[in-house]
Amino acid sequence: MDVLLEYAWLVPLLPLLSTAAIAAFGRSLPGKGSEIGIVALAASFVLSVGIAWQTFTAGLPEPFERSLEWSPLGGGFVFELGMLVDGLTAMMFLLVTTVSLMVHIYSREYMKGEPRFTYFFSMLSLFTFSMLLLVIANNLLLALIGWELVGLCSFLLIGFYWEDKSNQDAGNKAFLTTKFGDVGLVVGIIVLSAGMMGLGSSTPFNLQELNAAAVAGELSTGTIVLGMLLIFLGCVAKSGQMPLHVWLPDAMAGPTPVSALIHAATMVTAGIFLLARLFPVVAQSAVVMGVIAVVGVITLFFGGLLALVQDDLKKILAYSTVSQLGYMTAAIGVGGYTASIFHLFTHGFFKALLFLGAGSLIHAVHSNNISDMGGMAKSMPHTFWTFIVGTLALAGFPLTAGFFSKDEVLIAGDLWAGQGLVTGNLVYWVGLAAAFVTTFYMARACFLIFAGENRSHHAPHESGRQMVAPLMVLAVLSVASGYLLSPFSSEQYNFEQWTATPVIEELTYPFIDAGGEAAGAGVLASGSEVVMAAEDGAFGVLHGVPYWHFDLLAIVLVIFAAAVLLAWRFYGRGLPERDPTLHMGVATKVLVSKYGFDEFGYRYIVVPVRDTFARWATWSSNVVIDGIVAGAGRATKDAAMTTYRVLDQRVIDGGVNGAAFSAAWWSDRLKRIQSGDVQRYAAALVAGTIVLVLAIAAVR
Amino acid sequence: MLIDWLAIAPEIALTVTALLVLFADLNLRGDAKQLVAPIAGLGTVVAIVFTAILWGDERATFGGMFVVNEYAVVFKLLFLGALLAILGISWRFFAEGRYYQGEYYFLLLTSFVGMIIMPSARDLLLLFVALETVSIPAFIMAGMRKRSLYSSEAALKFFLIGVLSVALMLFGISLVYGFTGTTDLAGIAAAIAAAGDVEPLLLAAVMLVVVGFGFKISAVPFHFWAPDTYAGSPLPVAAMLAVASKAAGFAGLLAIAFIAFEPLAEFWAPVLGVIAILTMTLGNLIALQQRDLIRLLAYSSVAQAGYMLIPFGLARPGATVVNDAAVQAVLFYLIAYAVMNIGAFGVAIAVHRRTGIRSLRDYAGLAQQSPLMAMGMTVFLLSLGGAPPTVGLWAKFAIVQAALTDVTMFAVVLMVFLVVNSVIAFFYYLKVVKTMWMDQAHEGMPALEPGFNLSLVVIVLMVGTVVLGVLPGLISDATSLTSLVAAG
Amino acid sequence: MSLVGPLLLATFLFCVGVYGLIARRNAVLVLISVEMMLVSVNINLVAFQNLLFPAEAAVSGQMFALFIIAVAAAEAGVGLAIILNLFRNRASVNVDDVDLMRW
Amino acid sequence: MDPNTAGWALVVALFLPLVGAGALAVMPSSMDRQIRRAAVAITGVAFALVVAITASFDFGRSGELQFTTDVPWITAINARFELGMDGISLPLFFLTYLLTFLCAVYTTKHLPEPGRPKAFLALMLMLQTGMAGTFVAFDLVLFFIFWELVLVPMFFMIGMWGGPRRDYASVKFFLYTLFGSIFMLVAFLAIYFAAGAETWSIQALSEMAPFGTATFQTWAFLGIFLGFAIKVPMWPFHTWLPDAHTEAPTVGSVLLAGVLLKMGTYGFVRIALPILPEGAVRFAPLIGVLAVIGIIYGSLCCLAQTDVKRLIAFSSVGHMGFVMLGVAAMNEAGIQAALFGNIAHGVITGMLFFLAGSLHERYHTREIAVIGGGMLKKIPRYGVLLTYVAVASLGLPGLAGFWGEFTAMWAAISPGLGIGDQYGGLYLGLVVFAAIGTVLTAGYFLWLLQRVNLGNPPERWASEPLDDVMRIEWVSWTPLLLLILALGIFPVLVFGVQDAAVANLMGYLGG
Amino acid sequence: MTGHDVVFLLVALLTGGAALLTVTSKNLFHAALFLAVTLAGIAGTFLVMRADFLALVQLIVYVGSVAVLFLFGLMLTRAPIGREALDGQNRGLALVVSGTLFVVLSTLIISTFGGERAAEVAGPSIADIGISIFADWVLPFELLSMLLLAALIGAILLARREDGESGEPMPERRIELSDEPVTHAGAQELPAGDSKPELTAGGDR
Repeated sequence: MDVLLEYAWLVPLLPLLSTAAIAAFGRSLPGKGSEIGIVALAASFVLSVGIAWQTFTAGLPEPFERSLEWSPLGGGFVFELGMLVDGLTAMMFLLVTTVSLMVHIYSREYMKGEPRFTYFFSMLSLFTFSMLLLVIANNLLLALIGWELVGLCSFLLIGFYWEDKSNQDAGNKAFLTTKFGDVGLVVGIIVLSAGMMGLGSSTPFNLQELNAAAVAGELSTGTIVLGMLLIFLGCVAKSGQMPLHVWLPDAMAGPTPVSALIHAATMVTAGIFLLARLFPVVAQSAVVMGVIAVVGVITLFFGGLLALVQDDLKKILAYSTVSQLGYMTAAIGVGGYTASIFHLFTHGFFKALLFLGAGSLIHAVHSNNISDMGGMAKSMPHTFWTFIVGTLALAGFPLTAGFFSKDEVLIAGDLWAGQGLVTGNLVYWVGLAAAFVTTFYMARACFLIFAGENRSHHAPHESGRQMVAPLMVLAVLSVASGYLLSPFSSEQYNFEQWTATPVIEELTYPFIDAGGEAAGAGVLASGSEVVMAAEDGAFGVLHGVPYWHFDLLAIVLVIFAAAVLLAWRFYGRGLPERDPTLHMGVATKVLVSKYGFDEFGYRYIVVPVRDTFARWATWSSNVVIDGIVAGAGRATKDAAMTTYRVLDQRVIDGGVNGAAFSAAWWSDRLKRIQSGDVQRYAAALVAGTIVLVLAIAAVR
Repeated sequence: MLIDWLAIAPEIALTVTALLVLFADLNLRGDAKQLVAPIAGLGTVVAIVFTAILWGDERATFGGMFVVNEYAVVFKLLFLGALLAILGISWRFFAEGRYYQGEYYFLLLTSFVGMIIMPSARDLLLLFVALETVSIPAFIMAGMRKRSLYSSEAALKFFLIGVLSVALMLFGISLVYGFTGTTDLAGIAAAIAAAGDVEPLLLAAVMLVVVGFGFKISAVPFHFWAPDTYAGSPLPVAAMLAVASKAAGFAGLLAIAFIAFEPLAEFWAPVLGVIAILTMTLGNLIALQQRDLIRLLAYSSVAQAGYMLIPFGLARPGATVVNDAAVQAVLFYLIAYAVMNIGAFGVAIAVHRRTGIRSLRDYAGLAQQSPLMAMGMTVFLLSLGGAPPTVGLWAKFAIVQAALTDVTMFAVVLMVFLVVNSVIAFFYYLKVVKTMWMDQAHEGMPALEPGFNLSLVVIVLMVGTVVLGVLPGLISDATSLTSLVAAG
Repeated sequence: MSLVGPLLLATFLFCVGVYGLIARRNAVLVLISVEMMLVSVNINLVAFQNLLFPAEAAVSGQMFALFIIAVAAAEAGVGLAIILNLFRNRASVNVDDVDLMRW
Repeated sequence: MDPNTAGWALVVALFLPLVGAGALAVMPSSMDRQIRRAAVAITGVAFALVVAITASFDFGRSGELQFTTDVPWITAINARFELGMDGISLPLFFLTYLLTFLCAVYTTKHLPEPGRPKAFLALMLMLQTGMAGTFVAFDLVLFFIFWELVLVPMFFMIGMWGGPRRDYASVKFFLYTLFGSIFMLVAFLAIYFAAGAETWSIQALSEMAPFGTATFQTWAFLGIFLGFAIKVPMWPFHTWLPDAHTEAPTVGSVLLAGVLLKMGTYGFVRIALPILPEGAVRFAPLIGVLAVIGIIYGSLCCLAQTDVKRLIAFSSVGHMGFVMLGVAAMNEAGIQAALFGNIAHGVITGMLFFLAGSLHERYHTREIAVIGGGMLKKIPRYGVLLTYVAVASLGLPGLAGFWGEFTAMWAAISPGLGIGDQYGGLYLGLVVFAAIGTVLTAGYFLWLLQRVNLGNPPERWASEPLDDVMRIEWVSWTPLLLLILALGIFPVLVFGVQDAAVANLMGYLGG
Repeated sequence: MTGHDVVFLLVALLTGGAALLTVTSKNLFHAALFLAVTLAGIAGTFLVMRADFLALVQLIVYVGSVAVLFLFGLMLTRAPIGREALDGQNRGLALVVSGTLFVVLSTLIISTFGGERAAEVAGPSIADIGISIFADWVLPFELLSMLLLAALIGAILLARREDGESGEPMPERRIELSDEPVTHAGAQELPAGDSKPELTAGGDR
């Protein structure tokens, strides 16, 4: 039954082999090694589908775990090389292999002619492997290894065009920022494992044991709070949460397929994945949950605001990623385990789609800036409609994947709000507000890109098949993936049932009692029912199928419409001037004269939002946070110089040399005792004798 | 009175050799005079044989004034071995330099007669005469480069300081006699122990006696003659002064300190310990600035004396274990010191005789001229510093071992000074090594022709330094058996 | 007879010798001072022997004095020879000129 | 070979290089090529023998001494010629022979001014015996001899073949190390007398421990600490290291970083801890603090460097800080980490010094600013290797550097022997700062890579023909490159071998 | 205060005064003559203490030969006459050192032996001394003979005029390598023919 599961380790292994194979033979192959990567990824993908099928249909009572004792670590503790396959793993497999496969295929054309083409594919495969390793790991240490490798690959790929200093800096920034987060992760892992060692476990890094121990209440609160907060620091850095998101926009320096991979599947999702993996531990502490939720909320809102003022398409997408990751984090923070990873799942597809689409556009106009585009809908029809699908999904337009998953997040917040949890309210309301922002900036981007005149200096034309095909596949998935957990999904076969183990189920909505009735009701969820599957499931657990929340649907639609309309007002006719702000000024006057509502909206919504909040956010991002980062860097460097020049070379080494110098100095003085006058020698001798005589008398 | 002739056989053999040398010198002319050196060498070998026969014996003769035990035998072998080495490094030096060869060898042998009596002497009078027998020929030998102002100056300084310290020592001895009514070492100890109350004058007398030996071992502040005299004397004589004469001083100091004045150890030990500290520190510090290799070796030998004085600082009345360990440490160090220091002087002679060089800077690139000599010097200097695998390490080891036999605060202080000084010493030893190996040689330096004898001595000592460095048991097995007072 | 008399005389002569050794410039006079020091010790030895230990069988005090006389004479000879040689080399017997070697 | 009876194999392997040094010394200097080949042959044979020893090592009993030799040596002080090998010795011993062999291979083509391969190789072989002996000597006196034996050849290596400031560096290296080791010697003697068992045997003394008063333990440990800490080197005793490393010839640096520094840690683990457990416990927090200061401090100093080789040298201070953090943890995992970190640092930093040496040969400068970047363009293979090793050095998982660092921090969170009860908070702080140190480490390595590897080569090099990695370099580097990867993927290669031995050791410590 | 003490005091005053004059005299020959007086005075104290044999030896060896030897020495070296010439710059130092030594030693001696008196003064007979020399002290005695022989030969060696063997190396080329003085600045003022620095000697002569 579990045949494929036994071979789950092949999923990460194949890309690893392909890395080595590409590095070794890639150059001599007709496809310069890309075919190896594609084949390996395809195989992995197929295997992932199989594994997902088996996992989802089998309804495993326990996650599937296999491990080898890889090495002793001293003191009887061992490091396991092991795999843990459950719904979460299978879901991530699907996401990562799919996106990666698409990126591989897409890159064949996109990267054509690059001098480091082979190297690029090798690194892509390695990147995929690293993420898959993190996903399959059955223990924190192995996960850490995957995690760090992800960081390395991102460094190598972001700095792919290393001839330019700014690209080098971007790579370094990404690596160092995430590495800084890793301080927390590493120490957090160590803290948790210390707790496990205290419980007498010989495999202190094991995830299953850790989660079980946490649920059983064996781990002390201190350990959990300290450990999880530290680990969350790692997630903050890796998943681009405020304030450690600064590396993410810079990471656009890498080739666009890499951005797709980073933003959709292999890097920024790592933090969310790890939080989900450790959800039973997270859920033990309200403090940890609260911190996670607040950070998520801040990120999802202010991250989104930042996207408003970008001209660089990739940066718009990057900030949107920040914002969307904020949703996922916030969902975890309010116990929305399923909501979070479902959003992760769907977001992966549509964000990959958007990036690849952006890549297609950039490829065509040789510029990242939306102000250089315009009117692309006609010249690039496939890109156009796939991009629109992605945009709709991102904006949460009903019936797209983004709609279902984002609503899950909001509902989760609402459910908790009903329990009187402040963060629940925050997630819900700020989430809604951010949805407006998201829609607005995506609409702005779409209008500027596809509407109006072509402002580029090139004659754009549609990309080749190898680039368009992945777009189409992803476009389909951007819609279809949402139906895994929607009112249309079946009770038994839905995303939640597949990914949430019984333990997690209980932790997700602990306030739902055995009778299936929510003890309290959220603002909007009051009418919704949570279906108990205790009687039909074999394991006596809770399963739910989302119901239509028509009230929420209505709000979402209103928001969507308002945002798009607003955007259309300003950008619907393209961008006649290079400076959008100036153009906005003209548009504002027109709007003010015709619709008082517009003026209101502009003056009290757009202006404050765009000019004040966004500017503040930009400022805070660029000046305060970047300033802190840069300042920290400069301070470190100053500290380094001081340490080396003053402390090391002067004080410590100076002390050593000073001892030598003073010896020489004394020597020079002392040697003059040897005056050469024998009578002085005699006098000294006799004087010495007298001193001795007196001294010994004194001794007595 | 029956005389144990075997007990004094080495002394007799050496005396006879000395007289033979004198006689031969009278009858040889010109180049043939060189032959006195082998005669002296043969006589030394005979003396060595006699001494070796005595190994394991416990003999006392001349009414207990003259004692032969393992301690004495080890010391005598040390002296005779040093004599052989010095004969080896002297031969060409004196033959080529048109010195009074016969007289030189006679004086040398006479001096060594005094030395080998030293460790056996158990009477102040005998010790005094033996010490003078060591010194007076040495005064003359130091001045043997008659036309050299340096040599005359060396002799004068050596002589005046020597006589002054002997006078101080004699004054002390007279007072000791006044306290105890005897000059027998054991008798003195018994009398002091019986007296109970310790008069300050007696302690003063002890210090005065120490001065005489302090001069011989060139302890601070009695060391002033040493650098000047070493620098001015013929180099083999400097080697002899630095090693053999110093060892003789230690032999005497050991005898009076650990036999005669052993009951007073609690008083003199701290004083000698402080002298040890002063000696090694001052010697090392001044050596840092020396540019003349011989003076550098001279100050180094001052410092080495300081190390050897450390065990004296550890002595305690009645503590046999500690005192034995101290004596053994000194003995071990002396042997090691003899091996490495004579070797260093041997190389210096080889270089100096051929090139007239003694400035440190001119040793540059010696390694290219004569790898053997450079290697030898390196080994000897590293050994003097105490780097493994040389015997010098074990010498320091022995001292530390003695100090830790029964740890006192003072012993710890001494150890700290030993450590710090060992490191300082490496500054100047390494300077020489570096100059020889790493600096560029001067243009037009003639090749060294050390000659067979000298090369042999250097090789033997070099091998000895390393072999003993690997197997220090060859010495320590012997020294650990020795107990100064076994038959005293 | 009081013991302290001879002892003090010996000490006085000894210290006078020390003074001469350090203060005198002429090497021969320095040598004379040294001799005085050596000889003064004999007074001590004789005083101890004859006043404190007259019955000592080995007569070590007087014997020591005898040996000191002999050795001192020998040293005087050697010292004079050294000084003569020095004089021959530099036509001066001033001790304070003898400082070629220092430091 | 039967590990129980084949003590001769160890003795032969140990002294073969010394004999070889003698053999080289008598070869005429004019036979330049033959001399270099002979050195390769000698080290090769020795390495083969060590491989054979490793192969026949009984890994099931890695906690016990194998290949033992125990004969009287200096009877007067009861010192014995006691050799042996257990799981702790084996990896270090193996590494010594491997590195020396590779160095000999490397020297067949590369030898800095003033040439003279005979002297150089003879010294290197002497050095080999000294280093290797340290790891298999089980008698304190013998250990000390081997320990000190290393100084002299290294002094000459730096002093004769070193960089412009070689005089200063060589003397500093020598005196610094000597200073510590004499204190160590005094402490050894104190141990000998305090134990009162008339034995210098490390095993016997470990079994007897603890002995002596608390004061004795403190002072004796202090003495030993000075000796080992200088060698490691721990902050603030490290200042000899940058100078020595920077000025030493490539091979000298490789051996310094690869093996010499390891002697310090090994000494701590083999001698200081088991024989003086109470002193060790008392000193552990201090060691931990100094170690972490070293980590941060070394990294900061690296950030300030302009010279590639000096940067690598300072990185050793930080890396050895992690090693000592492991020691300070005083538990099995910590010691495992320390020993693993040892090996890993030896391989990685040894390799880095090889690279720095070759860099200097190509560019004739080690100034980062002068090299000016673009190495990946100019000599791509070389640039890739530099990236690979630098990444390994910054502790990336999957490569050798990770295991030592992570395990050390992991072990330090719960220090053993009751230290945790008193200093738990301190150790948590240490772990946090050590983790911050990893970021700094990453920082300076990335910065190095950025300035050396990336970008376009400056004009002055653009037209200069620079060789990419040469054949002899591939030959001498490949084993290390593979080892870096192998140790990263199969940490069991070292952890597994050491496990029983470390457990044994902790038994002596009472943990 | 017995008769012995009175006599001793007189002799001691004479001896001490002569000694003082010896070291302060401005005239070389006077100094030598005062030394003779001092030595004779010491012989006198020996007589007072009943050490007849020793007094005799003292007179013969010292007054008879050593003092004469010194006179010869003074004449041979033709030393200049006058205080400035005779005393060096170290007089103050000498006074301090010797004065301190005297104060320290005499204080200690008085405190220790201050009350010690001998009822009668009696020394061993000459016969006892003679027997003792050849019974108890024969080894130092024989050694002393060796010493005297060495001193004799050495003194001759140093004092004799040169006639061939001189400890002087053959004059050959001289290597001046270092620009720094070997020991001290006076080195270059050496008379020609000095053997320092040593010259390169041929392998054979």
